[in-house]
Amino acid sequence: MDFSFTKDQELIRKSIKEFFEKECPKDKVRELKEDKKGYDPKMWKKMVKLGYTGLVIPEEYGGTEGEFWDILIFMEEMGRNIVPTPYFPTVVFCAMPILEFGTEAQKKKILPKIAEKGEIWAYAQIEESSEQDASGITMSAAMSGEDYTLNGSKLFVSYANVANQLLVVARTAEAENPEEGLTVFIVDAGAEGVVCDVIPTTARDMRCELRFDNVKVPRDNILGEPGKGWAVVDYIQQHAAVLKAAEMSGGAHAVLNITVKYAKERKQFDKPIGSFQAIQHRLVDMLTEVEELQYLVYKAAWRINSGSPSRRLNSIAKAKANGVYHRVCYHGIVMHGAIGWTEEMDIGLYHLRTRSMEFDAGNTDYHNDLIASELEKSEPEFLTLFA
Amino acid sequence: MDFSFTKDQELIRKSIKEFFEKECPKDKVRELKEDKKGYDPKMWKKMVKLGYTGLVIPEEYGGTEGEFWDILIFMEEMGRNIVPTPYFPTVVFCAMPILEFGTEAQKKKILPKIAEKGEIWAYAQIEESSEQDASGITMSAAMSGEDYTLNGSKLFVSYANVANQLLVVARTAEAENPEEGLTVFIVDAGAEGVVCDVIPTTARDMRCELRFDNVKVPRDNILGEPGKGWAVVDYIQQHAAVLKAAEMSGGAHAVLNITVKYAKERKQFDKPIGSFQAIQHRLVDMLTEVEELQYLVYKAAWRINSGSPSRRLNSIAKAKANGVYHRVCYHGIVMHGAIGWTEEMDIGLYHLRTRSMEFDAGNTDYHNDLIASELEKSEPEFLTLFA
Amino acid sequence: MDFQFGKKEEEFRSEIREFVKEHIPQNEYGHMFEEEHEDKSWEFSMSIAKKLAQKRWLTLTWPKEFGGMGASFMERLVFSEEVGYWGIPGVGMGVSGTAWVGPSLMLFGTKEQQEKYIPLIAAGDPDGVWCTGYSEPDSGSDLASLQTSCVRDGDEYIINGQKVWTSAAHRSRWCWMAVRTDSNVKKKHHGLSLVIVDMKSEGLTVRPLKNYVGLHYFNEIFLSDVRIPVENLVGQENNGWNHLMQALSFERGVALGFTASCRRMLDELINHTKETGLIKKTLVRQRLAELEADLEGARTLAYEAVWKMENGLSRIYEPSRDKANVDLLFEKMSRFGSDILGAFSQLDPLHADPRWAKIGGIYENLFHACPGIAIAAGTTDTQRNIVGQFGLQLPRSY
Amino acid sequence: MDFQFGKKEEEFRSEIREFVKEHIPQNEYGHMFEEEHEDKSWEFSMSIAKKLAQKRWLTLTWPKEFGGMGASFMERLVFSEEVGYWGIPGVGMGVSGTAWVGPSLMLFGTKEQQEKYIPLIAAGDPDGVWCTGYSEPDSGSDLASLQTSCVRDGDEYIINGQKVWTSAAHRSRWCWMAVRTDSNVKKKHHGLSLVIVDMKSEGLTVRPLKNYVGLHYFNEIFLSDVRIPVENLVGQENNGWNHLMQALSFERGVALGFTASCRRMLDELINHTKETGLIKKTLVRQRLAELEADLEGARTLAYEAVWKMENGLSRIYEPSRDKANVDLLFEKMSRFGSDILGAFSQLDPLHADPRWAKIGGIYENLFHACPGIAIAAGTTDTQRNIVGQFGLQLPRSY
Repeated sequence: MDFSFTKDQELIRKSIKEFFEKECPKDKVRELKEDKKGYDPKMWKKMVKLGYTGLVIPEEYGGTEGEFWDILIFMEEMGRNIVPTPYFPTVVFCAMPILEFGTEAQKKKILPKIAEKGEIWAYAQIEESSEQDASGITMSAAMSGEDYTLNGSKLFVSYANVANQLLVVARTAEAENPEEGLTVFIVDAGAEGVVCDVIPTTARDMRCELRFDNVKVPRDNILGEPGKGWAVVDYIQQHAAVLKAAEMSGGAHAVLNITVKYAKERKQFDKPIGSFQAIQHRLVDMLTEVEELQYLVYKAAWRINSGSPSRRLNSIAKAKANGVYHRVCYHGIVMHGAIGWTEEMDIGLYHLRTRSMEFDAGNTDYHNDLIASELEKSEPEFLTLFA
Repeated sequence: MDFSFTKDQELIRKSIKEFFEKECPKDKVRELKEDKKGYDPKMWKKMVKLGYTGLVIPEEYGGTEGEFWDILIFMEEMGRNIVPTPYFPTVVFCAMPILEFGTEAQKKKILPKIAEKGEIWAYAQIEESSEQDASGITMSAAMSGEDYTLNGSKLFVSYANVANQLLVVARTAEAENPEEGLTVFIVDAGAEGVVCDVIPTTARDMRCELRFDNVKVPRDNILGEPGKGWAVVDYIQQHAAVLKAAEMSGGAHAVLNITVKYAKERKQFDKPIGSFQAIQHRLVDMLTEVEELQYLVYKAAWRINSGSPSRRLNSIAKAKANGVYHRVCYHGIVMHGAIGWTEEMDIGLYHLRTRSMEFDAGNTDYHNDLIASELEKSEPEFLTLFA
Repeated sequence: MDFQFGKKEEEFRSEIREFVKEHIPQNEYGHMFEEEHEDKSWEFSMSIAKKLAQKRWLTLTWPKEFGGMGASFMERLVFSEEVGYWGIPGVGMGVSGTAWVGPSLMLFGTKEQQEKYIPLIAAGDPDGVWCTGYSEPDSGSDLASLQTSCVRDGDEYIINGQKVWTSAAHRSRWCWMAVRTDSNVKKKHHGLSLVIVDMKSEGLTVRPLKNYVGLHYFNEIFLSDVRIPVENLVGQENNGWNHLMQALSFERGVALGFTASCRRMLDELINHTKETGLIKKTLVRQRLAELEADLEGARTLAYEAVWKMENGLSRIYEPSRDKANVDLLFEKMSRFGSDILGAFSQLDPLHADPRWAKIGGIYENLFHACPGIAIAAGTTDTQRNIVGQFGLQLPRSY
Repeated sequence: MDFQFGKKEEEFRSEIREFVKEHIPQNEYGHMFEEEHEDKSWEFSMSIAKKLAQKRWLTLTWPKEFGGMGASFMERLVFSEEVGYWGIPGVGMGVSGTAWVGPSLMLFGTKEQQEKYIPLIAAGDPDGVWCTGYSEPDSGSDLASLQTSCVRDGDEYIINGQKVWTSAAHRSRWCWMAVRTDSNVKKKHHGLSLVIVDMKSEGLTVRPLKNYVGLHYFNEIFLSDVRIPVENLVGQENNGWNHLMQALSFERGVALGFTASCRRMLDELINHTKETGLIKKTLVRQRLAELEADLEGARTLAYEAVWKMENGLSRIYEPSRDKANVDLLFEKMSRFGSDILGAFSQLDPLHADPRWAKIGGIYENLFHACPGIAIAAGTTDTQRNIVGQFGLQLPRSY
């Protein structure tokens, strides 16, 4: 058992941390809130140069061939610094499933562009119902000759406004089981018939509505097998759940630290407010929650990294992250008093991202149901020992 | 608007309070915990003599023809004093629906026995599934000539061990809608084929398993219409919900008072423990909850008393009571420290009744669902004003 | 026991609803706290204030001789409810003037002050808009520790210092300010005074303090050698703490309309789940029911507090109990409502584009407003302190 | 990062499971806290203790020369987990002896004390059963205020006073007692001592203190001129506070097996919902999932604390963090489990009749045990105080 990172991992963390602290101080975050693109292309270029977009991509496709741990650490630090970039959609939502499900040709063509050139990708799954399971996907892709024709619309597609390419999940066949008949398409964001509008959201992570009006997609642009797209979606959700939870864990840690620091400095009734039990005990509960979340994320990541992912742990990590992140932000702000509610303090910047993060890769109800499904399948030890 | 009781009502409360304080101090409650019958026949006789079992029964049937308020006040005081008696099953579960649904002959025959003689009744609805809705009722009653034959078993029938008569809900016809085809029977507790076993429960309110083996019941013993028994069950549940909530509200109030008193007296670190925010703020939240519950119960009762019962308010009262009663007991005990966990203190006696009270007349999930059904039917004001 | 309003109140309610039908567009509900943010909405608010003043509703609890309608506590409750449910703007003109400046001046202001300031408020005049300068950077919950100095200089006072969290300062003509007129005191509660500061004074600057969503509600006020005439002292010099406590007591009941706002928001949510069929889902049903029960409870307690006031039975703790209760309700509503709205709950409430925003963006608004609500007018914990001391008679815990 | 146990620990785990298969009937799981209640279960517990002693597991963390197996923290974790999951009784023989009396005597006892008492504990002997007398009626969380007097009289001490909440006193041969040897002290922490009291002493009476369900777990001890030889002083006279702190540090980790008990109880619940089909219900699924996530979290934190101890990284707050966390988990489990079991959750845990009781009555047991758990070994709030001070370096809040 080992609850620590290796020295190499600590070094990676240190360099990422320093990069973000230098390149993305909170003033930059505030500045990017008003930016139309929602990210800083110069910073993005630097990230690409440092190999960050290729962290989990093998060397043969232009990446640095890191472990899952490397990207996990990266996401934690990103969450700690709330860095606005198209990293998550590009790398987690798109590059990772392409690496897993792509044909050799697709991988050779696409992955180096992401790893070496920082090509931006976006992932389109959610629709008007905002359901995260397969039943929420109704957009149709009809086959016509060698091509498919996409019609319908997608919502909350992050950074689609600046994406070159899209992964789009659509329904190619009707089936009783909604998880059947789905197909994932690689779609050129500039293709005819694709219209993109930015939806104003509090996280300013460039959520877009994408409308597809008779968009032609060649058959070669299918990722994975036609009709078996749910396997790809599921892979994306499982991995994104853990990495989004890592981002949230980093953010929750930062919020806790900010608040504890404030509770030591701020005095009322001639005492630091942290000496009042109402404040102190809540901070203690926050500490426990934050530490718990951190290790739950690591535990899920450890299973992925060692090649035996646990659906149960992945869902636990995300379900916990959803709850903890909000509670820590809410109570953190309230403990600050009025100043915590202003844009002068950093804490609000974290809270603005709560709902965006919650819905990426699955909200709590959704993951709780997945956990229950795993419990249904499991066999308790007390029955097996004496069996 | 008036948030106070009338002087007459206050006098009624005072006399009930004094009766319980005199006749049922906590030592008596402890003593009755070990009693086989689960109540004190002498005290029961006194209650009958004072007219308590006839509170809501018209004078023509031997009662005192009080308002619903009177029995509500009675239940509050009973809950405050946690008095072990077969009052609730006899009066609330049985006398009240008999008054509502009984034929003139049934009312004339039965109600005076309850009001004047204190005949004990019990109500059998719940079965093995422990579900509170109609789907939980599977026991069958088959018609054979002029009689019905009951087969099956009922669980958690309170005070059936000492009951003379039973109200039993059984299925006389199968229907797609489980609320159809139910019939309520008046069954002699001593009838051939009825077997009663006391289930040991923490509340010691004599929960019984009743088994019915070819028990013959004459057709005249149907309460309400055959096949329309759900109307009776629903009436019972709606009224029992509010009166059980009143009992719980009285109990929760008592627990709060006990705990506040202790928090003022008990010193640690040279201060009353009530001066620590962790304790004080929790007590404050308890106060709010207890006061809220109290008025929610009154509000539901007011609607019943004025002849326009509100299903929404009835369910709100019980759903709230379930949560508040447990939380107040749990936190009350913990605030006491170790002494709160012992049988020396009264607070544990209240907590022992938590789960029994929760399941009488509907648990929280059940009532939440009923509330949602009412919301579905309601029309919001903002739509009607401008319609 | 009787939980119904009387005939008089119901008639008043109908009258208000007629007003609403005529003047308040209902497609824009839910922009809580936004009144002072934009020039446009402020102008609209002030136009409604003028109309309310004509009805004497702007200052309905004031005595008739001061331009009020001498409304009872119950009528005030009805009015607050309708304001909350229909989102009637302009009601407080920044709250301070109508809620406590006016009543305080009646109580301990000079006749000259009464004559100068009160009619402007009651008339809904732009010169009747007030803000309140209590909080300072280092004194929030601990109000008595305030440091802004106010030194007599002939016929004037000279004020130096800083105020913060001043809502509506950017819309106000006057500031109702607590200052320190004596700093050589043993107890910090001594040496305080209340003064009226002209917001147009030389040396006074207002700096916007936007909230983290971008809403301009709060301000800082910087005071550098600001001079006010001595007649702007309200009440006695150095007796400010007592006056302050009196003024604060008028703040009670400000939260009255909150449960009606909750009612409206919950009605909107229920209606949305009916329209979309979401109400058939088990978890949606459970959440709606829990909110319904909590709201019914909060509302009933709020009524009880008013009834006690009306009947002279009020103990001091009820408004604090209700504020803390409503803080928790707002938080739960914002969370449950967001859960029900799903991914749509991430929309920016300040740019609630009807193309995407569900229910006009009110839940997104609430989600980010609710920590602010829990802080404003005494944090939830501060309210609990008050209830502990006065409701449960427990020793001070802070 | 690696969340797996090593080969050595896994082998140890297998060995324990073999022991369980052979000696521990699994149809009686879940009678937490009941070991000391009935003579019959106490006898069975002591028979298992004897067997555990033969394996050196009773005192597994002790050095070999004292009859232990010199187990690592990780091995102790494995053992605690198996104890919790399989409900192995007799493990602590009333907890005190194995957990802190033995280790404390090794640290600051005399050679004679070590030779007299330690082997009896390690052997699982009835004369190796200890109880601990810290709490008094007026000193619970505030331990230093204890008043039981202990006055030197020649070669003896004379003890007068009262102890309370003494678990297992009715089963114990000795009491590990904190007393006041000097009452003329400025600070209440001074003048305390630790002594060994023979439970058979004249003047000592034990009075059962049943819990409100009827379980005999706690006792009161009354001491009236109880004489003990001076050699029963442990450590230095009047240095008791320091010794007490050392002894208390051995209490840490007592809660280790708790998450494994939770695992077992949750496994039983999941299994029950599968057998009955309840697991198909939305609300059951959500509750099970939430418990699963909370338990996985609590367990992982508990592992982290052990790993830190093993690697000398331990800061002082982790065991308190974990105790508070487990208190909350127990409460939630008891509530959610009861909700799932429905009306059956009202059964009396002390008379869990298999005709009606679901899952052997463990949830009914838990429901009424859990306020006791939240109180025992430092209330949840006391743990939060410790985490606040030592985990967050915040000022004392009490």
